[in-house]
Amino acid sequence: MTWFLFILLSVMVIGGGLGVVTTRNVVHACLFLLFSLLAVAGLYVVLLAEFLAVVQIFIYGGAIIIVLLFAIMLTRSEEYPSISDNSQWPLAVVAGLALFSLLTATFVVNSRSFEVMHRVALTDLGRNLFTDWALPFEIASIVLLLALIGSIVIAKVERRR
Amino acid sequence: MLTLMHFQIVSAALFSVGLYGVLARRSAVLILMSIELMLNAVNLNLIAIASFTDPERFTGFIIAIFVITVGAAEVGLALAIVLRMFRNRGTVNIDEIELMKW
Amino acid sequence: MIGMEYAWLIPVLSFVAFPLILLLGKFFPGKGSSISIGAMGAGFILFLFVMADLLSNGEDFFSYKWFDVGGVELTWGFIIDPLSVSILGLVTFVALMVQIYSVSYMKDDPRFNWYFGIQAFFAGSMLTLVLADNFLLLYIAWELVGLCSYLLIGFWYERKPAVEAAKKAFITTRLADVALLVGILLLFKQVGSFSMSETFEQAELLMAGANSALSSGTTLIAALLIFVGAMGKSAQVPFHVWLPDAMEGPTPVSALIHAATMVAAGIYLVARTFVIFEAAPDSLLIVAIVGLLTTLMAASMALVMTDLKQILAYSTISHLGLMMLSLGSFGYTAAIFHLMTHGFSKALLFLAAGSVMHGIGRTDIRQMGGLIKVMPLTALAFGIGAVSLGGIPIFAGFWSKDEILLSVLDHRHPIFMILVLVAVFLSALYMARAFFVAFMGELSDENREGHEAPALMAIPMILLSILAVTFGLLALEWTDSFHGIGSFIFVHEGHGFEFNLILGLGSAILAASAFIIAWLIYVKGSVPISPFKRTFAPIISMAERKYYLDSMYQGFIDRVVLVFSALVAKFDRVFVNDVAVNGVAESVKRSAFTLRHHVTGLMYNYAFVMVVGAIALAAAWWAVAVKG
Amino acid sequence: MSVSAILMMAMWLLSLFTILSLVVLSLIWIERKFLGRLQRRLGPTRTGPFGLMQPVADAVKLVLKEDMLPSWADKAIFWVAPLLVLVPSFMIWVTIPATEGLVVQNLEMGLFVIVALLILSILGILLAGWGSANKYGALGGLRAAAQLVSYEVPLVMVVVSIAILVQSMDLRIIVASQLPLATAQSILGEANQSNVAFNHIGVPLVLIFPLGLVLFLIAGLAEVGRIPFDIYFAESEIVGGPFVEYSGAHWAVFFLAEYINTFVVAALVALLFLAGWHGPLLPPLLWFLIKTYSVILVIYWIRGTFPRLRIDQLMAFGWKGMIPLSFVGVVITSVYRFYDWPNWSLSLMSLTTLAVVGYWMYFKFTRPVIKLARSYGREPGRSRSAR
Repeated sequence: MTWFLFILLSVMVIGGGLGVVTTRNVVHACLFLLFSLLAVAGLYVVLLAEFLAVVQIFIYGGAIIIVLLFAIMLTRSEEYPSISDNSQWPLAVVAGLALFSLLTATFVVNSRSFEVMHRVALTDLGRNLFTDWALPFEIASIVLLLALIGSIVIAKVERRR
Repeated sequence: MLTLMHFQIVSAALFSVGLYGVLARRSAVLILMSIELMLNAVNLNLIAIASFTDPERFTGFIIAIFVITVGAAEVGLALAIVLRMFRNRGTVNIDEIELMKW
Repeated sequence: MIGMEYAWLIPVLSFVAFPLILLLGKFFPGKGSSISIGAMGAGFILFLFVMADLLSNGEDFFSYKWFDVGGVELTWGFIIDPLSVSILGLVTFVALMVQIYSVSYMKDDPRFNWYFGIQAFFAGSMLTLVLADNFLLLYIAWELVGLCSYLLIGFWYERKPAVEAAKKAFITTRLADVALLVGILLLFKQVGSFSMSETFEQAELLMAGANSALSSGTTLIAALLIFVGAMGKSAQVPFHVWLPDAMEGPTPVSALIHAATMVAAGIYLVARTFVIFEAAPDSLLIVAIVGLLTTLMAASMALVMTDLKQILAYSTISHLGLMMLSLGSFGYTAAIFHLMTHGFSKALLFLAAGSVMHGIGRTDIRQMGGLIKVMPLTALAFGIGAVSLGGIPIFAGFWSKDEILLSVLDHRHPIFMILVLVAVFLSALYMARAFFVAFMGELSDENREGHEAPALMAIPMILLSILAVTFGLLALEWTDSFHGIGSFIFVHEGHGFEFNLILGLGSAILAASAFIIAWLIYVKGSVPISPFKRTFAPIISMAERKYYLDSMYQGFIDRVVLVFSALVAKFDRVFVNDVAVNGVAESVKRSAFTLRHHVTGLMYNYAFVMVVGAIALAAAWWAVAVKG
Repeated sequence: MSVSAILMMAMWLLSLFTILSLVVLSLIWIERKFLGRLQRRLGPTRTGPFGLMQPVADAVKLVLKEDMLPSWADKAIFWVAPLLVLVPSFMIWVTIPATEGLVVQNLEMGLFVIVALLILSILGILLAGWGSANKYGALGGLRAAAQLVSYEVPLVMVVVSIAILVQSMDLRIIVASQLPLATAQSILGEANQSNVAFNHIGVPLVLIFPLGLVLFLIAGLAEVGRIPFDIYFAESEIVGGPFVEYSGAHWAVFFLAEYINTFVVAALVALLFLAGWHGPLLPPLLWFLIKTYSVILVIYWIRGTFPRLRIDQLMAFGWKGMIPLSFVGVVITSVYRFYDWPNWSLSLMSLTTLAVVGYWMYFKFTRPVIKLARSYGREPGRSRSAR
């Protein structure tokens, strides 16, 4: 059953990713991305990390994809349907394949027989996050705040007088 | 039997796909999406490792949370830049933006 | 009771006044001059306390650690002994007088603030120099004095001559300063410390023939180098050329430079390091010869100059030469005494000259005459100064000059004596000439408009006049407890005033005869001057052309320095600039133009290269770590 | 998981879908009737007794209508969008308990999942607007994205406040914590499998945290796009917005999803603030329905009385009013929890906040209107008598 789920979700993940990088339509790419990321959330469930899965849906589905779509709509131009790859794409294929083979080889050669998955209790995770990781957590919040302010500053339209 | 290696291979594949996207796409928005794919590949890897090896400590999960956080911040900021780019130059194709050329 | 441990405040007050005047001067009464005068006045009062303390408790020095470097402890500190205290008094008093005088003299100047700021800074530097207890601090103050004199001489920098004079003064004294620095470093190398007291200890050991860190050869060289430095500041031949030109500065500045600060520094330096000179007695002979030469040359030049301030300037040089001669003849006390009497008299003369210029607006004595009628006070002041410097008895200059003559007679060859007497005669003669031509005789029409100096200018003159009259009397033993200046300032042992009747009488007669001759020539006109002029025509013309020294320097600069500079400049332009700097730039530019094509400006190209690098690194690592 | 389990799950889902469809039909009927009454009309009367068959007739009409596809539309997106809206709002019900046992799959972080899924439906609206290749559609999509992203924040912050208050995100625990202690323990003793510690409150949350209720209701209305927050498909401005090109069954799907979402909000208000299915005498399910439908009636009441906001007002209200207030809510609940203050202190704090902000908002929002009215020479409220 988990095997079946794993294979299905992996295919979804990779398929969605390939869709993102091959489709000519940006909005379709966005949809593929959503598809892929939701499948990743499914993989998290398989990995017994339900909280991360919900966070994944929440952040990616509820925020990032929307913002992406928003940006796409605001930067709509006639070229979008015809957008394709740049002149470097064969090299990019080679690089991607090289990286994939390298990583796969590494993982296969170095594989250890970890077979048991552990579930992490949500409360433990939360307690850990707010005690041992409190400082990084605060820093992350500052990063978010700065990103928010920075985005506003960058995207703001100056009022001409 | 499902082992860590399988998840790692999926994550490697997703990462490579994202890498291809970053290197091959023209639109800045698409490149951002590809970057998101790469981030997710990393997250998948992190969570897989944490889930398989680390029952006591939560380093993998927590770093994954931070990756998501930073990813969200990055998207917000990057899209603001894309908007500004579009407003200033009328395009989001990065091969038409070559101010640093020569 | 304020004692000598507060002596450091005297210069510091002036240093503090400097920024205060520049920044906040306009908020104070007198547009900042009050700060400077206040600092100086406080300094003078402090000096009185220090003097009292010195008289009751004896000399002392205070040293504080500054910082360590390379195992050497650098200190700053001050020394309170009769020498430093006497000069302290001279400087504080004259500077105070000059500053009070300047309030009125400079009152319309647009850079009034700046003037007083530099005045304060100048005085502070000089006071630091006087109080310094180690050579490093002394050298710093020495350079600051040079800098301030540069700024003050070039105060009216809109005028080209002033700028030229300032540059000349600075460069000339800088040349000599290098020698001073080398001398100091030589001593430092052997003694291992900048401290004066330690250095002098070694020098005394050397003198006593004991085991000393100093070798006699080094001591001689060091003494000579220090003397060269002193020659620069004290305008000894051949470094004297800057001093007459320095007249381009405001007249009170000249008074300050000539009487108390700049030129006194050289004499003070030689006096301060007198032990070193004593340890190498040959150097003292050279000091004496240079002093004598300077005295004679300057006196002869002073005799032919027509500009009032120029006459005074050469007079200063001449008297400085006299002091050097005195030092060179072991007349330590005499030299310092003369420095002080001359300081008061010369300050007085300059202030009077300034008053003349203020009153009638000219400086050439040929255009003056009969000024006693329009400005009697100034004339009186100038007369007192002239008589004092000329060496008429009971006036200050006479006593100190007599001391000098005595030491020369005691320690040097008779030829020195004869030449000194000639110089004494000449100095009385030119002072008389200046006084009689300027103030006696017919009052020309254009000078009738002249007016007496205002009160602020008159008061310093009056005070200085009193000193010029009475200061010499300090030389005498008045009571049982006061044995004259000779028992106060001395090198090895104090001695009272020795009055050689023949010598004193002779010099007094010489001086008086000079005045009478001058009176006869310039006032009565009964003695014609032209046959005399004809007889000594070559010498006079030489003197008028300043013994061609300026021209020689100019020629040297034109033919050698400038030619060499041109060569260096050409080298710089052709080799350094075109080949080295521009060549490198050009080659970089060329290569950049050919290599720039890899910079596509396209983000994905860069990303691709980055990724290739990362993959290559990972593969390399893998190959090594996993396979190997 | 065995085949029978999967079949069981499928059964559940099917029955859930059926129930939800029925609920939506009832909602439509209630809306029509209630709105009619509010507007001094009768509402539907012809179809069936009291017009009860009216929603059925509407549904039949929608399904039978021609389903049109604009020629410029992005076909894939056009078809996918309704599903993207419907599936999350349907999936929410998987984890909402109607009574203690009446739930498809209770989750430890049920509340979090519900919020995540609720927010996901924005995507469908956005894509629908984009995919129909229509100016109004795109405009509506953009408006929807802006609005929903903005109001997502206060919604989530209220959820966070509740999580802080109750120390759990399990909906059953949240409901149980609002009961008297003995009842809660007896219920959770059998139902709480993980023995999670939670904070016992003992009274319905609305009593101690009314601020949360207000914020949640407003943000929920905005999330589901009910009046007065329906600017993204405002018919009189952008003729239906994202749904302008939809017709027939596809439009019906959106319609369905919207009503399901409204029901979700109402149910959540009932569960989070009104002690869920608990009440005296009547069976739990009935209590749940009574409470939920009461909230629904409040929503309709708001719909019937409030005018639609302008987009700038909406955004200003969201960012300047709702978000700071929701943070205030988080702060006061945190303080309450941290210092273990008594319950009444929190209610006092939230009521004070509400009163102050409410008065300020009333003043701020009505002043321009009053000014405008004065410029026409009449005061609002006296206008009729003045005429």
